Amino acid sequence: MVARAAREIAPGMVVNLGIGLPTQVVNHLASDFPVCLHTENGLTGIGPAKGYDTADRNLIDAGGAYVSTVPGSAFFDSATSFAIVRSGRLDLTMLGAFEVSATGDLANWKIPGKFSPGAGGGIELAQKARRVVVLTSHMDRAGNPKLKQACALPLTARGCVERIFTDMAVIDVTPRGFALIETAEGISTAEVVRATGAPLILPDAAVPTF
Amino acid sequence: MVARAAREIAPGMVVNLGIGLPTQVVNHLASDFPVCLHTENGLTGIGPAKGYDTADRNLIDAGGAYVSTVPGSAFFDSATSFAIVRSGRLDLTMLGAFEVSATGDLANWKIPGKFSPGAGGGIELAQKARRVVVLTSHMDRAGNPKLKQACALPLTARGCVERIFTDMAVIDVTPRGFALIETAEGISTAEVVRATGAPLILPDAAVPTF
Amino acid sequence: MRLPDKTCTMEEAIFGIRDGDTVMIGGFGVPGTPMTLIRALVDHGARDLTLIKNDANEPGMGIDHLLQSGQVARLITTHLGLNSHAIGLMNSGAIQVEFNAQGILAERIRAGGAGLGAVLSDIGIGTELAAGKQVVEMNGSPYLVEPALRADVALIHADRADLFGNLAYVGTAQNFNPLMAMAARRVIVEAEAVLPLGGIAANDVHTPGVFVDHVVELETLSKEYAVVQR
Amino acid sequence: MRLPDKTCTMEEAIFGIRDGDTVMIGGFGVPGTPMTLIRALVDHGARDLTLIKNDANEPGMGIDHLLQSGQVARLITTHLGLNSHAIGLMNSGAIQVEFNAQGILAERIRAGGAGLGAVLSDIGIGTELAAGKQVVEMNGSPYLVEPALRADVALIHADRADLFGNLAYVGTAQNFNPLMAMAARRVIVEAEAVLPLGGIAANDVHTPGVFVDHVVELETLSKEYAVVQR
Repeated sequence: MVARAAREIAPGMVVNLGIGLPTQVVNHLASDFPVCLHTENGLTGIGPAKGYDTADRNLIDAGGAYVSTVPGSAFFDSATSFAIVRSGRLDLTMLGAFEVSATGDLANWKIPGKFSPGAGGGIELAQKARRVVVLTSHMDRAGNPKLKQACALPLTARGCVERIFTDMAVIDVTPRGFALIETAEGISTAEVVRATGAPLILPDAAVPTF
Repeated sequence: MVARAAREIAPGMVVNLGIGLPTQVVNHLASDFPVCLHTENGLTGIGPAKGYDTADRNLIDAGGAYVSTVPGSAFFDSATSFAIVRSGRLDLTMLGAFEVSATGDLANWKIPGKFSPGAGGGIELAQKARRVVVLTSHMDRAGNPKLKQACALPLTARGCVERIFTDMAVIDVTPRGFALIETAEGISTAEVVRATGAPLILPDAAVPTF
Repeated sequence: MRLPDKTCTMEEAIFGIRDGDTVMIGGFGVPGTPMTLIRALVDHGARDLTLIKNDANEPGMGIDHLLQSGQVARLITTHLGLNSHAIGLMNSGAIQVEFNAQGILAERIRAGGAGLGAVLSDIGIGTELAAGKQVVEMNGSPYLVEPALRADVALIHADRADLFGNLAYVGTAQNFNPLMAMAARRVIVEAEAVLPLGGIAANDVHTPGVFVDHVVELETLSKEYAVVQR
Repeated sequence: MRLPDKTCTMEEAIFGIRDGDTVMIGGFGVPGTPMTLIRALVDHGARDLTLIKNDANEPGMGIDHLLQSGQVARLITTHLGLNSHAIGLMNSGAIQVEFNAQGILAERIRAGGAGLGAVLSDIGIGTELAAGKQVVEMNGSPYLVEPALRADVALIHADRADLFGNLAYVGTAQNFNPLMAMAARRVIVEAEAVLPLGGIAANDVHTPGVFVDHVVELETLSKEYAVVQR
């Protein structure tokens, strides 16, 4: 699914990869692929990750991982970093999710009473990137669907998610609700339907696999 | 009067000298005097003026005059430049005036129907510098007082002026109105009173001269 | 991953500016004014433009060419003191002029570039500059709403650019350029030198290339960039 | 004219912080966190502090020392994810925590540094982050009023400072430092190197020295500044 999500990145895009699964997308981009990776702690032009032995103490991404630069990287302060996000210069962001609703609402920052470390830069990424896609397991650890008619958890942003990549499927958020685009190799359409907490629009033709 | 005004600058101050007479104040500061001169087009640490033959095409002050830098100068954009002004980091500004009122109102940017080129950075300098002093001729070209009970012209800022240096006198704006502090060599108190368009509080003792 | 190349010809850069566009133009006096892009916009001929620029340069120089050619309907600015021609057009009603306090113009542009709706400021309260502006009370004090400004196009002058559009400025040529470079849908840069990727150290970049769409290298610097003898 | 010298000892710099002060502290994770100034504030002992900082570092590191010593009453921040100790203090009510969207915290601090009253933003509209915030209508759309933040003291980490307090940062250690360096009544800088006047080229200054009050040179970099192995 991470490899499939990487194909979502078109040449020339400015992209922010959220903490967790999305960070791994970078491993599936060719070394000469034309793209600008942004991290909200103040860097455009993220290069490959660094091990502790070669890390620069002053060079991390927003998740705290040690990274490197590429020729043409730029450093800037936190106000400029979010000016990039809010003014629409971010073509794509890939985020994790607790829940996604059939109208594209995203909940990924707070589970009341359990988990409330603060939203960091997630609100602005979700609300302002030109395209928001989600990378997530299709179901939570208890086996409940993460894709639901409506989110029960506090929202990160309303109506922001356009596409969801899971271990089972690629699903779009359309004006008529969730639409199945692709299934993972070995997963049937029926299995995806059962694992999804809202109606799923199925294609007329056969469903491609990834 | 310019030399007298220069004594208003205390060691360590950050100072903006407005276009016109105030610009000349710099000629009365010793070369080792500790001060930081600010110009709103994006420079702290103005050095001596430059002739056309040695000028740097990219180095002007807000009045368009060619200037130089000193060791420790810094360049910045217009937003940062006025952040310095509005956040109270400017200890002193010296401005020109069309009119000053007995309550410290300043009019120096517009004469309706005659002169309205825009206020540039003058509004923010007048409203936000920690101390605003005015350098001006005591009377206008028609022989009318520039110091008046109330300004007739559109205001630059209300109640901002603390001290006025003219060719005739040094006058403070006090809660009770204009107060004579010093007279120019050879100018009598009576002459200053006649040339001032509002009551003038006179000192009990003899008036010092400059 | 490598960063995309944004260099192009002057014609490609300026193509697509339309009648009625709002155009931000950097510069405070001569320093930072994109003299060559302005000439290209005159040649291009787009009309009914709204210009956003600190000042109107001087007669026969910089944006005065756009005023002379009749391409400008409206000017949002801070000071026209050095351009008597611009003041004449304003007084005759040939162009509409909106004056802003200089630092407020800077903040409105920056707010546009930062994706904000407006800034609240007390600058000009109690003067005629406050006339007609929306007022908001906050903690019992009044503030003026100063709406964000965005443009269709920004014309930027930089000392150096790299292929990705990272920019560095020199001296007082910075002024409004870094702000306008954030605040337009399409950002066009003329640079005195265009360097390979990495030619501007990551710590020395003034404007990150993500904000920039087109980079044009200046082959020569016209007389208009030189020291002005008055 | 020469620019004044603002270098001083750690004791002189930190002296005068008072109980109840609001203190901005730079840094995002380790980079840019003024570890030595934080230790000095622990030694100083001022209590009932309101801290403004992007994150709470990690247990046993950075501002966690101020949380451990009980000097903090309130924390204005964006994310505590790496500090379970801070989350525990929040959940037990021992400290009061105000969460901001990260870029909005940056803009509120910058607005304080720019002498503005607030910024208007649509970030968080329709979510619980909008709860309790003043709303302003502009051109028919609602915006949240995000009030400017200022502090009594800002603690800043720079790579280099000159004697006047001009600052340069490196890498992702910039983050909130340039913003906080504008937004406090008293700005205290720890620098890895203090250079003579002119030691930072005028075009390469990130924070102009006019914003800075005290500059302290770090004699050694403690282990806390190093690469963190998790």
